[in-house]
Amino acid sequence: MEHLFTNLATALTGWMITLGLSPVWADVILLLVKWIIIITIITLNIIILIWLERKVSAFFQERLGPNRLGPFGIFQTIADAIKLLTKEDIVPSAADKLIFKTAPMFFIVVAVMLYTVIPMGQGMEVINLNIGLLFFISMGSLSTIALLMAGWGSDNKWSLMGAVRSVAQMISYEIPLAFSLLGVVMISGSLNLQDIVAAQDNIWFVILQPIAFLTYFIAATAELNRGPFDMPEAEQELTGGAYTEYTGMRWALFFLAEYTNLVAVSALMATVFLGGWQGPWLPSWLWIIIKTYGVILVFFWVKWTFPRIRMDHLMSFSWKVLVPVSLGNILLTGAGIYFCQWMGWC
Amino acid sequence: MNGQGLIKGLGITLKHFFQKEITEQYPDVMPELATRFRGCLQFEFEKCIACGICVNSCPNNVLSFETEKSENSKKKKLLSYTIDFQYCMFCNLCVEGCPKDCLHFDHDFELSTFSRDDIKRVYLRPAEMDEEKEADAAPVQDEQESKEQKQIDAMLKALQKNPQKILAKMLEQEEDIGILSELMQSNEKTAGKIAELLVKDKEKAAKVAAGFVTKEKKNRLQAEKGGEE
Amino acid sequence: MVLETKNDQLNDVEELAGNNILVTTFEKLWNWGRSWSFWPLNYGCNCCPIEVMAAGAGRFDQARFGYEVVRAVPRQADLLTVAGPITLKMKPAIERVWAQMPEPKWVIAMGNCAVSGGPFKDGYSVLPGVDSIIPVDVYIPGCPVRPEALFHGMLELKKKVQQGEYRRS
Amino acid sequence: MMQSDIYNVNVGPIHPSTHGGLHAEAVMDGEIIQDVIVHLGYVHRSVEKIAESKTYQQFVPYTARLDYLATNLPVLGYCQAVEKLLGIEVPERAEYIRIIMAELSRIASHQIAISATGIDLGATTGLMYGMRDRERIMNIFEMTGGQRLLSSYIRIGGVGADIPDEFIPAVQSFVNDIPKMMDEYNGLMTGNEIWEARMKGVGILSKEDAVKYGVTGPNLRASGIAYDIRKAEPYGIYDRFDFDIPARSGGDSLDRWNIRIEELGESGRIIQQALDNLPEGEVKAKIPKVLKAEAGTEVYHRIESAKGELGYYIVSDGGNKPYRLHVRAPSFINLMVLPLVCRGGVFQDLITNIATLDPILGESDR
Repeated sequence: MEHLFTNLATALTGWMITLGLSPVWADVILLLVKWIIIITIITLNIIILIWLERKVSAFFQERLGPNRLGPFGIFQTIADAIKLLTKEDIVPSAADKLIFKTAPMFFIVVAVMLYTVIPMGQGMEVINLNIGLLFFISMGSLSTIALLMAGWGSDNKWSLMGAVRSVAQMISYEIPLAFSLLGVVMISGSLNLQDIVAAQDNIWFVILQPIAFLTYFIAATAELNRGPFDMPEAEQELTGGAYTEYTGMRWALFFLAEYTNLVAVSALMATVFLGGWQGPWLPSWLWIIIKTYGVILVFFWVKWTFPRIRMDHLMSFSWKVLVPVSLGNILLTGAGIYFCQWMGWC
Repeated sequence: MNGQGLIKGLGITLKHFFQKEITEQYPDVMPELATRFRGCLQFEFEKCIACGICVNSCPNNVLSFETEKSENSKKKKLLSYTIDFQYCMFCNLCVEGCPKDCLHFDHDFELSTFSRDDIKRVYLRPAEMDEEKEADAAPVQDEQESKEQKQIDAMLKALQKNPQKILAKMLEQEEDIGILSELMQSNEKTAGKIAELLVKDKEKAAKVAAGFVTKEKKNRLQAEKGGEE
Repeated sequence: MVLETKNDQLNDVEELAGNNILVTTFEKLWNWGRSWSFWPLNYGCNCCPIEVMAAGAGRFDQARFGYEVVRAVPRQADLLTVAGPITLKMKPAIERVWAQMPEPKWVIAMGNCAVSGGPFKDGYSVLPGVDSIIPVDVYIPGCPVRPEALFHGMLELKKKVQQGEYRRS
Repeated sequence: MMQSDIYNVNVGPIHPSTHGGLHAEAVMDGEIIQDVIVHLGYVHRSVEKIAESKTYQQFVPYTARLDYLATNLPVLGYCQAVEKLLGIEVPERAEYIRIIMAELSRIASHQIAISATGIDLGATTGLMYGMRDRERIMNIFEMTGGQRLLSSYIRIGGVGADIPDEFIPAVQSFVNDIPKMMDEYNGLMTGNEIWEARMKGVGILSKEDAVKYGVTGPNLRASGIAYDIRKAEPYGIYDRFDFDIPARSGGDSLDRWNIRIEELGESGRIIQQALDNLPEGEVKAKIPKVLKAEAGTEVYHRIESAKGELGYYIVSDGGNKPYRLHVRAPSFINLMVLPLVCRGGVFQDLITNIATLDPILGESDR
């Protein structure tokens, strides 16, 4: 079970070489296959996640949630997807049409790119980048541009307000997010995610870096635009924020991208702080799924408990609390490493 | 402060996560409605005396009826009764005002329609009622029928005045007789039916009477049960 | 993506149906998807919206049918739940919201106020029902409408959509 | 200096947080509110004019549709006004039942205010818990009046029918659970740091401004004036009950919110006392079928509704219909302070302020 997927990949490459393909071409085709698998995983994940969020939120509120379509309402998302596919596609006449139309595509592409570097098991990733963590952070911050495009292109006050809010929010929270990961990088001494996972062989980084874990969790919630930081959408205030003017599938792409981001960020959290794919008994790819879903459930729990924070508090919290705390954490980590080396422990 | 409130909130939602859901499954399980629940306004044509109190008490002109003056009697004859339900406020004023209890709210709330015209309810005069009334109004009708009608009327009066005596012939148990006689006095419609049958076919009358008794017993049992709950 | 937004186009699709099985199958699939996923936009100004809130809450739970994704924006809504009297001042707002909704879209007139002006039919500022400005698919009489009655109306609409009836004036 | 760009944002009339048909036009500079222009009349159903064409009894169901959250309170006010006009004595038992129903309505209204504030501020789960508890009141209304929301149970001269047997146990168990409910709302929302940050110091309404604008009800009490008509000018049999009037001094959103939660407990106390002392007897006075007041008589009767001072002014010309009926709606007057409390705040404060001022547009626009 453990090497199921890696063995499959090796067999596929071997088979292609026997067909007469050069190893370079075989690698390229394998990469394509990996991409297709990633997209399938994302789609499946989202169908399950949206259903799960509806179910979990219902349980928090003593309701039942979708339960009529299929067992436990599992096909509810499929019906929604079919409906969204067949909705009329409205582009407002005043909109900046090119920007309006490309924004959702840009958003989802950026979200899918995040999956390139996440190790989904032992030796299972699309590309084993030596700057994986840096790639992830930089790709994640690109989604800001997509939201700004959506807000600007819609030519709607709600959209623009939502977009401006989200830009301010995401840029502010990008910094503590990156800083909180720096502590881990300092300990493991690598930006490669596989190396970071390997470094957690003995002890998870959540124990060595509890402050970084907490700041990462808060900053990630803000990065994902999830409650209590769901400023860009903020249904009760901005009616739909940056997505106000979008209909049907274009709107669904934003929605999909948000959930894609959610999975990616949770997977990174599991990788960096919770030991990644490492775990006893079960195969490595199952461990990362379990950990990721555990983190996602906590995200749900937080969202369905807390009220929405106010914009100016949100900003001041980032700059006055999270940034100093994460900087302090880096200092503390550095001091700790120096102390260890001085004592000769590592 | 300092995050304690946040953790308390998380604790409350987590507690509810594992509690039993309170949801009622409506289309599969019908809701338990209170006895006084006002669903849909129903009208009983036979009881109406066309006094117009309901129409006057209604705040929003929901009710209206058409009458015709009979030639030989002063009594107004009700032709049709309309409940334009789309204006109803469910205030119960018409039901409280009605002296003959022709109006009542039932427990049906599934009233959705595809067309606005379907909401309006028009009660037309039932055909049987006309036949009876005509026999009443015009005595020049078939002699035998009118004779029978007279007998029925007499029987009805007797039934309402002193039911025990007549019913004793039909039923054996004393308890049943008591129940039926109460029924006769309270419900004109059943009394009329029994009287008619007594004149025409006595055996059938006994059977029908027994049926009424069992039904009434069941009703009472249910009412008792409902009261206990 | 084929979209039948107008009546004449719908007729074309029906004509095609005789020759092409694929189209009808897709039609069925789409109707199935649409009927299980009405995302409502609630307009309300009176008593019925409170019952709409109650319908969404734990005891009745609209989410069981998958209709709980209440949209605040007409652009993403499929179903306009009109629950309240339409006053002369509100009329343009309703018309605009209706125009902003993407096809296919439906309207439920919830409660007597929306059906006919209801209790306020004598008022000088109240329209005689929402169907005087926009086409209504399902009328739910009641004052106010019970949450269960709202569900009944929505399930009636579901039947209608599954049968493929889609009329627009 | 940066040049300021002023733009207007229309919140409403169809917007999830405007409690019906409120249209608040916010004049904004960036995220800061410069001014709010309140547009009213979207729910104007000409109720006062309709009243002139209905008899005194026929108008009773309409009053319930003014403040539909606290159904029995506007009905109670109207019935008491007509009783005052015509000199009708209400039986003792009916008075007690009326008190129970009125206080239950107050709780229901505050629970909606709590739930709606919850969802307006993004705490959806708060909405669900508030609505869940409110369903029990709806059940009680259904068993007495036959309708969940607008039961039109209180009538001129008493109440529609005597209470059913299951009424007292249901009310008793609800009253016993009120402290538990308050704890839950406080735990989920009031104590929450995000909640506090969004409400504390937001939308401050000073004592002087509150009096100047004629604000009443919980909003006035949050500003530091413990004024309640139930104490100041007791109507019905309110002078027989022992209860406190919660008051705060800050006048901000958090105080307005806290006042509503505290009032749940006080209403619970009143209901408990009414249940304990409920006498036997008739529930409706014997009144003529056609009610007529003497020509030229007029009456003003006010009660403490869930939103504030609800007054009915009725003029009679001798017929069976009022010549003129005016409703002094608390929501209308409370809403007038919205621009005052919003100025200088950020956009999200507008939503908080609308939620905590708790206006009912049906009553405000009439």
